[in-house]
Amino acid sequence: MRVYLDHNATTPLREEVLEGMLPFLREHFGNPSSAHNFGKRVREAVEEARERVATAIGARPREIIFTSGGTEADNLALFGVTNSPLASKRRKVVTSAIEHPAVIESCKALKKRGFEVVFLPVTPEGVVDLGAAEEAIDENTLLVSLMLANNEIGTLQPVREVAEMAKAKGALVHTDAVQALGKVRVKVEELGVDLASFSSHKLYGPKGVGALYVRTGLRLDPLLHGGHQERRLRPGTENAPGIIGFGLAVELAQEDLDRGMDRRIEALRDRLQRLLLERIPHVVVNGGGPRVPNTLNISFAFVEGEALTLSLDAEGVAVSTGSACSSGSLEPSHVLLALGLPPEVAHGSLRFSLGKDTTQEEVDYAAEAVASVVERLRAFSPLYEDFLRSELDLEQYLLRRKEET
Amino acid sequence: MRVYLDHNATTPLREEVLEGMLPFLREHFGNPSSAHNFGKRVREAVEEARERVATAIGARPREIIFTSGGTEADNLALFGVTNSPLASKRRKVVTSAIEHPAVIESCKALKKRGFEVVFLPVTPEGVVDLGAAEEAIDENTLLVSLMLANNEIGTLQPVREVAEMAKAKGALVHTDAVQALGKVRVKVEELGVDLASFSSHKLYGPKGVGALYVRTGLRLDPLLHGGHQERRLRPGTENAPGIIGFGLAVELAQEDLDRGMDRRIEALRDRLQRLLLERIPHVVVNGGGPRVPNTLNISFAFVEGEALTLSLDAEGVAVSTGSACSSGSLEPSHVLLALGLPPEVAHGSLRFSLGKDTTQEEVDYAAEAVASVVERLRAFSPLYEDFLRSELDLEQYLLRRKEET
Amino acid sequence: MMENFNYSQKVMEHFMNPRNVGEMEDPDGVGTVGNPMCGDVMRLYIKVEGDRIVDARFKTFGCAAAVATSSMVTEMVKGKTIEEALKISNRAVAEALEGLPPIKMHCSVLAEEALKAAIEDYLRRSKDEGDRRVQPSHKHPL
Amino acid sequence: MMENFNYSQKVMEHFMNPRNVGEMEDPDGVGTVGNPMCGDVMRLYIKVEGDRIVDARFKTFGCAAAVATSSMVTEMVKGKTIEEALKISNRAVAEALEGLPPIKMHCSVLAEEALKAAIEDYLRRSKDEGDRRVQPSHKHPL
Ligand SMILES: Cc1ncc(COP(=O)(O)O)c(C=O)c1O
Ligand SMILES: Cc1ncc(COP(=O)(O)O)c(C=O)c1O
Repeated sequence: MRVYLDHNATTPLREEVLEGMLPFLREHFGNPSSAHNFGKRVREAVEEARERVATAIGARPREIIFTSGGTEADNLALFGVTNSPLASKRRKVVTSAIEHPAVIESCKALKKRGFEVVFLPVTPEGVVDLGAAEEAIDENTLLVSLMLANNEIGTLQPVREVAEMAKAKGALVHTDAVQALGKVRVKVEELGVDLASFSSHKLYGPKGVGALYVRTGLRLDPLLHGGHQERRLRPGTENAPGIIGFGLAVELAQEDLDRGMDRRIEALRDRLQRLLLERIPHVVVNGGGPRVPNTLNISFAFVEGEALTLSLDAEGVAVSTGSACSSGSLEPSHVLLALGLPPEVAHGSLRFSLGKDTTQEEVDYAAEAVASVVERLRAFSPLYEDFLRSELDLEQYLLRRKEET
Repeated sequence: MRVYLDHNATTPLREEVLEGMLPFLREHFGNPSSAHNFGKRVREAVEEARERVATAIGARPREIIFTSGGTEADNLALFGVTNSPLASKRRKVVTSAIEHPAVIESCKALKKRGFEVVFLPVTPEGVVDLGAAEEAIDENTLLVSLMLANNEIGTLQPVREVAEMAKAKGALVHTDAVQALGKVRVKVEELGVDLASFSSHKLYGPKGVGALYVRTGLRLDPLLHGGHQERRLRPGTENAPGIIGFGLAVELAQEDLDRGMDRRIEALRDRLQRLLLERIPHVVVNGGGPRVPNTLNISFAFVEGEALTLSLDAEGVAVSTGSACSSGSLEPSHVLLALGLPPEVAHGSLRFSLGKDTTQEEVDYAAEAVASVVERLRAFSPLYEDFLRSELDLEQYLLRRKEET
Repeated sequence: MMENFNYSQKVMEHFMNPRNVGEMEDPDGVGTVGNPMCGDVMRLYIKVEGDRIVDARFKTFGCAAAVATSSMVTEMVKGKTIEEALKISNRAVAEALEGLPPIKMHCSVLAEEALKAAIEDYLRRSKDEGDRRVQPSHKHPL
Repeated sequence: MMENFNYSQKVMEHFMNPRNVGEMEDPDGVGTVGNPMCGDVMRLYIKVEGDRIVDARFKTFGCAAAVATSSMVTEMVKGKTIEEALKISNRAVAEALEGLPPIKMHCSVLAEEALKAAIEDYLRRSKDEGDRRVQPSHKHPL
């Protein structure tokens, strides 16, 4: 059995979306910027896709700038604001400690360029600390960037509340909504944000395409320089088939949401959580705050994450430790550390992310596989041996570790 | 009849390439950075694509960084060098007046950031002036960026010679080879460049993917910040199907070249040129220097380019005025102006760019259509009326106009 | 790019089949406006009887919008009095064409200017009461 | 990312079916190395007869490479004299596993260190000539 529970890393392309793309991978191949018919036909479809994305998030088509993905959208937002004349007066950027590397690394680069950057802490439940936000956001704050849903633990962030604080101080607000779109309702007006990032391949669309919502009236600096495409905010020949697929994927994801797909997935996710907790002792469920319905992050104390994922892979179960982007890195996930987990527990964490086609059978199979793999690895974990010998329970252990540091 | 003669704007995707991509648009959908089997299968194919691109240009796989297209590759090269510590000592960038907007606009941005930028003039034949290059490239020069083949007029630039000058002064060399790859032999070692940009959709590959060759040992700053992908030089989930398609397209284009496809296309291009010159008086062939085999740029004096393309479009013939990227702009092409054409003549220029599937029948049809459209438009052109009345020939007219300015 | 545009059917129709194209013999007024450097030059000829423009023709070097606005303005002006013709605004021309893309609105401005220039030429000549042969006024470099 | 790697078949085989896994009763030497913060801790037990290591076992918290290098080093050490065992280098362990990805080479270093620590423990104990019950040495925070 092959069970894919890594939908936060990427999703399969919907067959309907591929069907919609194929004409633009075959006969309608023109450059959408070309003035002739080969181009115009494609231009129309690209603009239709723009409308689809805009409609899904409650924006106007002109407010959608297509990019090559979520990472580029995040970078365009952060550098677009900080390179623009807006940045002459305000020199502070406020973000959270649990952002995706696309935001974290951009913020580190901004720090090098002389910006003050505040990484807001999160509660043990994985939700940004509103008190800290209130304190950090001031009249010198140019931009607040807070993700809508965390990719590793799935927690939803209080973007609306933070946006209100930001507005009160005259700061701009960006949200990385890459992991939210298609999973929960995302309406930019309701959130009160000026900028929002999206990525197609996270919602059954093609890879290599994303979008940045840029509120009407906001003037960004482009990150790439070149032709006239995307109102000069994103030059380069448009990835028309990708954009067209993205538009279809967003629309279909929205329809699924409207039909209650999220509740079906949530029920399966909750079942997986229950099964794992029933079968495996000494675990921590990460992200106690409100979560997107498809994500479950659990630390299996005293075993190591890569060993877990590889063992599960051998059983046909695909999950990830932390985010796919940082796999191969030796450090434990910055998100889990931000929750206050000790590194040796953070190291043993798995992210299960379910998808629209996930079945109960798959969930049951996965739970069984995880239980046996954890058991096998713990059997030769020296840390587990010591833990058992200590006769502490995990809660006490975590408490003691917290006191030590 | 529908005749597509705009292959420099974009090319149709090869059916074989699409076939090679489809498995990665369907079953092999994983994130290549994922450690599990769903990811590994894709990683292998991405690395195979990297090898294919590297082989075609005589580079090592590690020297290939995949990007979202030619524009991003150009930007990564220019900003990657000028943002890096290399730029602390040398503050000059030398480029040509006929580069693609991706390079020109990046250079303008560099100027704003305090770099000295020299735009080298070109000869009336459309080849960069070597004397001017020799003069401009000095010990303060950080980077020389010279395109290999011009997108509008097709002229090949003396990249090797300029690279030698640059090396002698310790400067780095970038070439925008977007319009060269697949049309002529491109070997980075022979050219002596440190950086080279490529774009997939110009050689029958998918849109939304390109590559930057980065010579081993050269340390660039990334343009985008985020995850570990592409040696951190280009973070973001890889557009795996796009990259895989690009690899196949490059390999197939190389095979076509080896089989003499270029000579077939060149013969058709020369036929088109001959037919047009035979039928239409008062025209200028732009780009007298050595050209890529598929490109023909002609000014039809005293008619306007958009009117030409739209009229031809109505006849089913797709061509462009200048580059597709700048269509919709009101200024005449900067490339044609750099050749010394007066604006009113530059305005009436068409770029014909042939492709591997172009037939003689198409060429003949197109020549016929162009002749009749030019005739129609000239019939009500006040400039043409005045020109006829002046009893000058076009050469005399151009000479007089040159004296005026 | 989003600046890319689709012309209205009306614009395309007037571009592909422009009305009143070509020179006019013995016009009563001629106006040439525009700049070849910018890619458009319009030359408008009018024939006036009494106070009324009875015929108009044009020659245009320029884009589809330039040709269409020229065509449309010659249509609109025919039969109008000089006073009425002077009231034809660029917006009216654009509207008659079912709209123009924003970056092409200047073509309608040119059309209005060409008409005004032709009328001025007519008025000047009437004032001069001269009957010398008309020489078109060139603004472009020849 | 290009740092992504594929383990050799040998590594995967030793990871999925590690040899000499588990505790040892009455070991003659025990070494624990590594740091749980970094994601790997190895504990290696040896039994020595005369000058010769007659048995070795391990427990490891860590990635696949950490488990595989532990498994391999226990295999390599069995039957060797103390002197021979001290010559086992991390490279030798990695080579026996048909190579390790660069970012995983530190696991082979850990395996070498764990072996040395176990041998040192054995040597210390032999010198002490004591026969007190072995308590594994903890470097990790418990
Ligand atoms: C929250 C978040 N932001 C940004 C990204 C980056 O998106 P992409 O991989 O499309 O560049 C991801 C996914 O990797 C993500 O989960
Ligand atoms: C010479 C040249 N450089 C760069 C580019 C930009 O490539 P892309 O459209 O893939 O961004 C193009 C094509 O538009 C080109 O012709």
